[in-house]
Amino acid sequence: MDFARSLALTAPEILLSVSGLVLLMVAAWGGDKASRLISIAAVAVLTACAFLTAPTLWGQAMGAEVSAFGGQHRADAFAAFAKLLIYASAGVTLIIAQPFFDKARAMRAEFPLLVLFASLGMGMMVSAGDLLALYIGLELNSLASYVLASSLRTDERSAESGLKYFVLGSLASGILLFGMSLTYGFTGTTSFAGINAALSGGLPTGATFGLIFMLAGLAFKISAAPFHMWTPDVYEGAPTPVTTFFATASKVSALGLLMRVAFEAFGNQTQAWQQVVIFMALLSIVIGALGAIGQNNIKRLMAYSSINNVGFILIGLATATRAGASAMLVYIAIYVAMSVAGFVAVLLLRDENGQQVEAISDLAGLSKTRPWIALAMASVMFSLAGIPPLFGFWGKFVVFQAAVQADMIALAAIGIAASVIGAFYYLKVVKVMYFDEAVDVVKGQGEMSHTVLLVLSSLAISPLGYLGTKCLGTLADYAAAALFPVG
Amino acid sequence: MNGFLGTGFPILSLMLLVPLLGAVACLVMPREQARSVALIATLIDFVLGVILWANYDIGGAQWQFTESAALFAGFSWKLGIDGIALLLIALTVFLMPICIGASWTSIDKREGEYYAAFLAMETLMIGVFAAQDIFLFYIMFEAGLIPMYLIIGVWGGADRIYASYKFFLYTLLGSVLMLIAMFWMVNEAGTTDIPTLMAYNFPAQAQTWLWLAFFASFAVKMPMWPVHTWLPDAHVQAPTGGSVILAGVLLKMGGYGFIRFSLPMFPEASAQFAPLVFFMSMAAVVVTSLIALVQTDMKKLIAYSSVAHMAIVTVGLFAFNQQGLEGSMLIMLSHGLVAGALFLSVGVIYDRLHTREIARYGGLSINMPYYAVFFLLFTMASIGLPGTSGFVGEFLSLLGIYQISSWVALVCTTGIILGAAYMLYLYRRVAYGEQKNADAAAMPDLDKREWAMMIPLAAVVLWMGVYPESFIAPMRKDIAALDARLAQAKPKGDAQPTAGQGTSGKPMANTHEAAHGEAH
Amino acid sequence: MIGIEHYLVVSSILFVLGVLGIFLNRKNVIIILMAIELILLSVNINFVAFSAFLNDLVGQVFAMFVLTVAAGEAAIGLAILVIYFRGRGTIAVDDVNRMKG
Amino acid sequence: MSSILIIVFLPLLAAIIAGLGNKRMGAVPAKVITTGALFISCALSWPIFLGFMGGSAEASVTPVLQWVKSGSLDFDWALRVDTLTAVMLVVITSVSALVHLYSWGYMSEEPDCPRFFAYLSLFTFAMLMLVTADNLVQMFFGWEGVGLASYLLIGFWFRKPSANAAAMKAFVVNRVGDLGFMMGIFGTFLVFGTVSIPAILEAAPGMAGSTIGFLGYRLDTMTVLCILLFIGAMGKSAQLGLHTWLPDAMEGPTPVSALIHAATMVTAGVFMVCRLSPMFEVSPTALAMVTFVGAMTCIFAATVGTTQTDIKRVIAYSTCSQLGYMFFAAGVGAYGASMFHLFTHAFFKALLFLGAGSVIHAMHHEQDMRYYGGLRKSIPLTYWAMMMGTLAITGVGIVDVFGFAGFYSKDAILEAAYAKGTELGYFAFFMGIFAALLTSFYSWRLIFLTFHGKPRWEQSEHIQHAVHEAHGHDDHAHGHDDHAHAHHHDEHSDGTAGYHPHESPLNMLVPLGVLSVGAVLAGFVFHHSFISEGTGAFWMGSLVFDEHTIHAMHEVPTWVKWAPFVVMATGLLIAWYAYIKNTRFPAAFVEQFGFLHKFLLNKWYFDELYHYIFVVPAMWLGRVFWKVVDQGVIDRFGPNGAASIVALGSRAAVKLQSGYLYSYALVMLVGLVGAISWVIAQ
Amino acid sequence: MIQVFAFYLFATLCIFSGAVTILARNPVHSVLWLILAFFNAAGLMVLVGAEFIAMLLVIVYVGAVAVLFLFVVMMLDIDFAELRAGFIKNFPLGIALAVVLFVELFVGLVVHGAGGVELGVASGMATQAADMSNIQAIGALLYTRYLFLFEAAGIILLVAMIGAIVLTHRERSGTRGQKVSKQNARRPEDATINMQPESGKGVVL
Repeated sequence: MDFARSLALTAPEILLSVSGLVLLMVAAWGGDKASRLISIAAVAVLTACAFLTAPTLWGQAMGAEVSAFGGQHRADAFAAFAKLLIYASAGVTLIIAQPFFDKARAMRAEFPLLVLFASLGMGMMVSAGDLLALYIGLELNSLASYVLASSLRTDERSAESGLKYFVLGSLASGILLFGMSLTYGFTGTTSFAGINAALSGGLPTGATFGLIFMLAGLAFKISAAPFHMWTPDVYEGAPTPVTTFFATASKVSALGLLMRVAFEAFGNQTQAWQQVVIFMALLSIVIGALGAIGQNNIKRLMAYSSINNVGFILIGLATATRAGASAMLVYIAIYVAMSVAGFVAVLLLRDENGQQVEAISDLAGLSKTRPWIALAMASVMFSLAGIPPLFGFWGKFVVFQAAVQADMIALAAIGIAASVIGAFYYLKVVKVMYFDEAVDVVKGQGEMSHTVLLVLSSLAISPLGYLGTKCLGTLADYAAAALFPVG
Repeated sequence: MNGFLGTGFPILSLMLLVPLLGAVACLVMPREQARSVALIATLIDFVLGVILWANYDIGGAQWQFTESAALFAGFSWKLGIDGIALLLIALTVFLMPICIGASWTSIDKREGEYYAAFLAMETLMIGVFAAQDIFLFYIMFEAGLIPMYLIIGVWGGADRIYASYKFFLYTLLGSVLMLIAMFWMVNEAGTTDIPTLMAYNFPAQAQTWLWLAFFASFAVKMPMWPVHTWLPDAHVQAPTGGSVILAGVLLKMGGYGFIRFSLPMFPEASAQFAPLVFFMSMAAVVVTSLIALVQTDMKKLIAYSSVAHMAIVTVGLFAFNQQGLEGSMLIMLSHGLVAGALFLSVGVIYDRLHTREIARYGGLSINMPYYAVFFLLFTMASIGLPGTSGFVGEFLSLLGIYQISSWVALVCTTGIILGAAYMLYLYRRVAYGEQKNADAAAMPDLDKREWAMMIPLAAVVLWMGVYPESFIAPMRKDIAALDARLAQAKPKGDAQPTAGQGTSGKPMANTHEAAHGEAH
Repeated sequence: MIGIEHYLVVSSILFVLGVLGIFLNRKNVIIILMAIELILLSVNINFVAFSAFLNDLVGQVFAMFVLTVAAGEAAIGLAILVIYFRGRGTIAVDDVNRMKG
Repeated sequence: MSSILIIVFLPLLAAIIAGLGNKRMGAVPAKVITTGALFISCALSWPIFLGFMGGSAEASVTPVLQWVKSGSLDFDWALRVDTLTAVMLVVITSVSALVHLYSWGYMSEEPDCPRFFAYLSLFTFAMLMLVTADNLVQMFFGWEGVGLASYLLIGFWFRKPSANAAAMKAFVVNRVGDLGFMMGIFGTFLVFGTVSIPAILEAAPGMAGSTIGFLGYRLDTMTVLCILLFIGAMGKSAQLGLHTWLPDAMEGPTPVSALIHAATMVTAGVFMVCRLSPMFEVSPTALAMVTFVGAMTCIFAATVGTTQTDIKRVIAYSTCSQLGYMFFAAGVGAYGASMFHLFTHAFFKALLFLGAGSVIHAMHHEQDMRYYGGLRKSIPLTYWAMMMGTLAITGVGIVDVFGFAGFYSKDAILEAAYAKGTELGYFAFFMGIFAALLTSFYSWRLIFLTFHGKPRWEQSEHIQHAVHEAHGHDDHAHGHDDHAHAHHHDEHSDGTAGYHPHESPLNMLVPLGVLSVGAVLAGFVFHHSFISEGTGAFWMGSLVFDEHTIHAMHEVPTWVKWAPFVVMATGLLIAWYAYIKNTRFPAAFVEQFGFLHKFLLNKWYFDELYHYIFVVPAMWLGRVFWKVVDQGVIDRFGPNGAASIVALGSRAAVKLQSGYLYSYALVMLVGLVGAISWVIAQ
Repeated sequence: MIQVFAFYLFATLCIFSGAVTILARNPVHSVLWLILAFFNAAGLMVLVGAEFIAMLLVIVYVGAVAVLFLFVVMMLDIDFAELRAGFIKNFPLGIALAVVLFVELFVGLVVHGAGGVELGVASGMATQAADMSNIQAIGALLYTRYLFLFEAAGIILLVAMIGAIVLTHRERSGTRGQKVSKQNARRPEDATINMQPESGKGVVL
């Protein structure tokens, strides 16, 4: 084993860990007052990591060999694509968290560290080439996430969301682990490549069970129905920046992991998981849409929306083709932009007392009092609904195109028809903002940084986003190609 | 391409860009200036439209003013028009300034956003007609929902929310399936280029499903019975300008879809499903006409009449012959003008009295004689009086369908009776009779702005009725090409006359040339 | 002789017991945490058994990592429970439903 | 022959100017322009007609503008002039010009004069387009154009609900006919590949024996086409079944009735059948239908005419009846006779209407003959004009010596019917004879009730109103003082209510005079041209002129030739007896035959029948389709149904999200177990 | 033979104490039963030769985790009388599902194999050498092949630590925090004064 090479390949992870430890020292001595400094440093670290990662995506700058530590860690284009999204999301989280917690007088110096460590875990997840690495990365991410969810200690909802997330998350880990143990037992190996090789001849029942348990566990992480139940509660209860983190980085990493497992470990046995994935996809689309309709809390609505969108992403997975994988990545990237825009817009909404405005009914007439925020929000909603010319349409476009190319026309037709149900609740938000009489709840001023982020993300999901499709599509194709070594 | 436009001048892109820039300008301008900006933008586009038409080489290449720039993922910014698209674009740019005019004083809140929505709408409508890339078409087609949703929902009437939802979701559900079909087609044919796809022979089995998917979209958009129920609600609730553009152009997208996609791409399936279309159209003609007869709300009445008129379009399209196809196109153009004008007429008095209840009016000929004249003209055009635009299209369509089925022709022709009944009944209750209500009696006649909107409409309505050649000529070649494409699947008519045994004269063959010569 | 299937049965029973513990209990969150430990225990038995029968140490390494993580998980779980208790004064499962719908 | 362009388009121009100028322009210029235009047209038309009479003119087509070219369908705006057209041209322009002139006086109090004249000119234009049509579509244009003008003119007094209803009815009922016409055009194009009339007529004979599929049946081609076209003619010419609009159309101003609903528009159907006579000749079935419908209309309208009390309605039914004559004439192949009757009828029926208008004018808009009486002395000129008209319509004349206009044409028709020799021909003949009896009766009844006897004016509300107004306001704007002076004493024993009718002004009397001349002489002067042997040269193939028919007509038995005169005299006698001699007789008759009277008075209950068969169900169906189908079924199970299902699902999804950890875990377990079960089941 | 007996003993006890853990009313009892279950599981592991993991289980779980549980249970000061063990309303469904799950696992994993479960084939790279003890072999693996993950696991523990502290640590008002620097800076001389009071005089403070 070439340690030097392995270390080079894991440079972003090492940088993250080391700087995390260093910053921990700063936090220990500097106390909560140093939080701003630490946040800035953390963003800088994430940026550095992104720069370290990016070359991998840009045409295999690191050479053909991308496996570190005997295949446990893979620094390939796919991982790079996902990591860039993760780091970006984490950076956004840090930027929006500072003012949020400042206002709540609950900023802890450890918060940025937890985000860093969670990002580290996520990076390991999407780079995992081995069940062990998968598990370690997942747990690193999860443990940090549990803490982040309940980090607004004085808020009962935050604690409750942490508790729910923790209990159900642990159950899911248990299920996942049980599946991994069975997979290990019935294939004799924990490496994805080994599993794939072992299953090339056929799928023993035990391994099937392992596969199903693993799928179930991972479905929880991506909040696909019927393992989605935690999502609305956690999204609502967690502090909004943390929710943003969950909706973006967590989702990317979990989906990336799922893709790794499905394509790399069980790529020879697609028919074994395809139908389950299809079922989860359709159920997610429907449940997400139905659940969202009854909501009055914008964060809860975004939670259901994320369930709904995961359904569409899973359609890409169900195709089990390279085009499908590429489509998933494109969709994920767009979804990240949409989520960021949505949550940042939510963060900008504060009432007279500086409290967060979360009730949708309080947004009534927002287009009159805050036209630009309303416009951004409306763009997010139409984009999530997949209405052209907003960029969200493109995500659905590529996914359904992949489905049709894979000859899964019925799936595509049902899925797209169900998307109309989803449009219903996105329209509701627009309706409240544009059609209803103004209630004038939203008073407060937002942060400059938020405004900048909102503008950037809104531009990304606006029709201008299409300018980036070529680049995005090419990169996603590279990334997807990494999952399919042959052809 | 001739004229002073050099080859390659991207006039279509320019036509898309002008309203778009106008929309942005409207959003950032002070509200008082928004309407002027909108008017200027639409007028510029109108002028561009005129230039476009003037430079269109009738009988020249099928696709003119083509532009192409690869965008991404195998699909491209491809624009280009044939005669059919030209006419519909012309209709759009013609109606838009009028819509702005109709909104001039009646919109008194959030003008900037209103006009921005309208201008965005214009871009998208022109885009739909000019797109030569199937996905570009879809994007434009679908994106039109957003501004219209906002126009109905923000500036609409009392029940606007229900109406806007119904409009949005109904049409969305219709069109998403089309997207899946498009994917399949592109996958199968390996191109997104509409002209290429129009010549591609899809397997007959697949055509069935593809046709149905497209039909789901266009039938709703059209709208055909029984998926028409969104239209009355949308029309009634939309502001005048919205109704005009909805009736004038948006409904035409359905017909355009049939003529651009369903028919040339799936001729066999079209023939196979023609009976279904006929049934739905016949039902629409009779049912919605009867419904229109009992309406008490002016806009609802006109909305239902639109459904009946659009049904004639569909039968004409599925007549598989040149008369039917050209007739359908002419009805679409005419209906765009006439229904738009009728909604405008309703808007004129709505602005004065703020009610659409027919019973609240009466005797308007007394205090608004010029208004009554215009209203009468448009009513007659709607009825299809020869000499107005309404007649030519209706006549050709029905003549076309008669060659396929006398039953369908008979049932659809009853539309001329029922149409006369409900439109005249409307006119009688609004313009004739005693002045029952003092406030209605006190309404002033048309002002200058309203004159300026009515005159062009009236002029074109008459022009199209008297000299439709101006409108047929640009599309003749394209329709002929379509007809030739459809020849392979053309259903047999039910008439099949046998040759006569008489002594003199000629058999049923086209004796036209000779006869015509003699007549002169 | 004791075969792998015996271990599988034991671990399966423990797994099911753990799952049952999570949703049959309605009064005490701590029991739920213990049920999770039971699930992890069953997984560990699996890993170790497989490791032995495959004659491959990776399973045991895996079990070790599971143990490590389980310890961390327990710590964080209990910490969350503590702050939850501080806020609400109860750890009854029935009361953990401020957010729903 | 470019004068045709002026003839046709000058009225249009005048209409546009007068119409757009409207009130801004003032009444006098509008009148001058329109009337002037019509007189010019008229003056240009007569030379054309005389040219054809003299045999110097030839059929010609003047192209105007391309209209529609769609595939093999191609038709232009073009003006065709041949004998048939020429006949119509003089009828239309002459009557129209006279009616314009007449309206100067008749409509003098009308504030909306320009509009009226614009409509009249517009009508004339449309009618001219109809008769000069070179193709079926242009004919249809004219057809609909006159329909529009008729609609506008019937509804001219749009404040009156009855006028509006009548206008609408006219339009809609005509549209029923138009349905047939349009289908006919479609079929014609399908069969012949063209809509050009000459081309069709040339090819038509060759289609004998051909069959065509129609509504699922295989029928004789030409029968189908001709019957469809004839349905159009039935609508426009108010034939039985589609006649209901014509009596109601009397809501319009009287000059309108004279021009449109007597002289010109209603004869368009006859014109069409004659124009397309080569087509009809190919289908005996269609001709039989034409004959039958014509004969039935003839007798039907005549019976109803006997009971009507409204002076205009009587004439309207009379018109209807006379149109029946024309149709069965065409049906038996005597197109020339048909056209001749059309020609003469135009003069005497316009005369009768204008005369009636003069009466109404004098009687302050009272139209009920029961409130007339003894007007002979007050308005003698009108009386004599009406008398001429009545003599003409009843067909007074001595065979081979002299007769009023109707004498020649009606006798020719009856002879032709008899001469046809078929059962249907005899049927038509006897119906015609009986109708002639009734015609004579109701025409004389009209004269006697109106001009003879004692004034019965005091019961008339109109008269009372006039008298009252004259009392109340010395300077009232209502301008009847010129004609009727109300006397300032209230008690009148002479039944006049103190009202003094005055003769109409000169501009109304001149047209009456001119038309009287026409009514007296038209038959005598022109019958040689129209219906004598050898006049095929006159028609020059513009309609089917069968020399045999003419010959046979002249060979009919003498009693047939005398029969019309006899029945005319009989009718006169009965009328004289009932309304002069024994004025209680009608009441007694009504008492005796109450049912019959009621049946006739209610016009065979056609209106009621249609009301319950068409109008009521249409409204009911409309409501059902709207409330039950659209809202109750489509919306309920469609969008609203889907929405409620979604709402239901949403509630379920929200309920599932109970907030309890164990529920969440349970759902996850369900998912897990479900997935495993699925895999095992595979 | 003794092996079989031991297996069944450990397995039965393990399952039984696991069941009681989730059924016990008193959380303290639950913890104790859990500890018993762990001991038995450790026994099962010893049976297949994984001594190190077995020891680890006992040390880590019994020594740390279980004690932590006990600590929290007692710290939370819960009125145990109120914490009756009740069952949810979907109890039958839950039980049924659990039974189905077990049956499926049993059938799928054990019965399906029809007498012998066919495991996968290990690569042999991580086979325990004959001359090496279990603990040695694991250690060799951990510090070579799994070094990266081993370090990462360390970070997990760090995160757990940070998390627990972040969440539960609070500055109590009215208490004085520990100041490490001050403590370190303090010299013995500063803290204590060597006084030699005269007898009977008492100490002057």
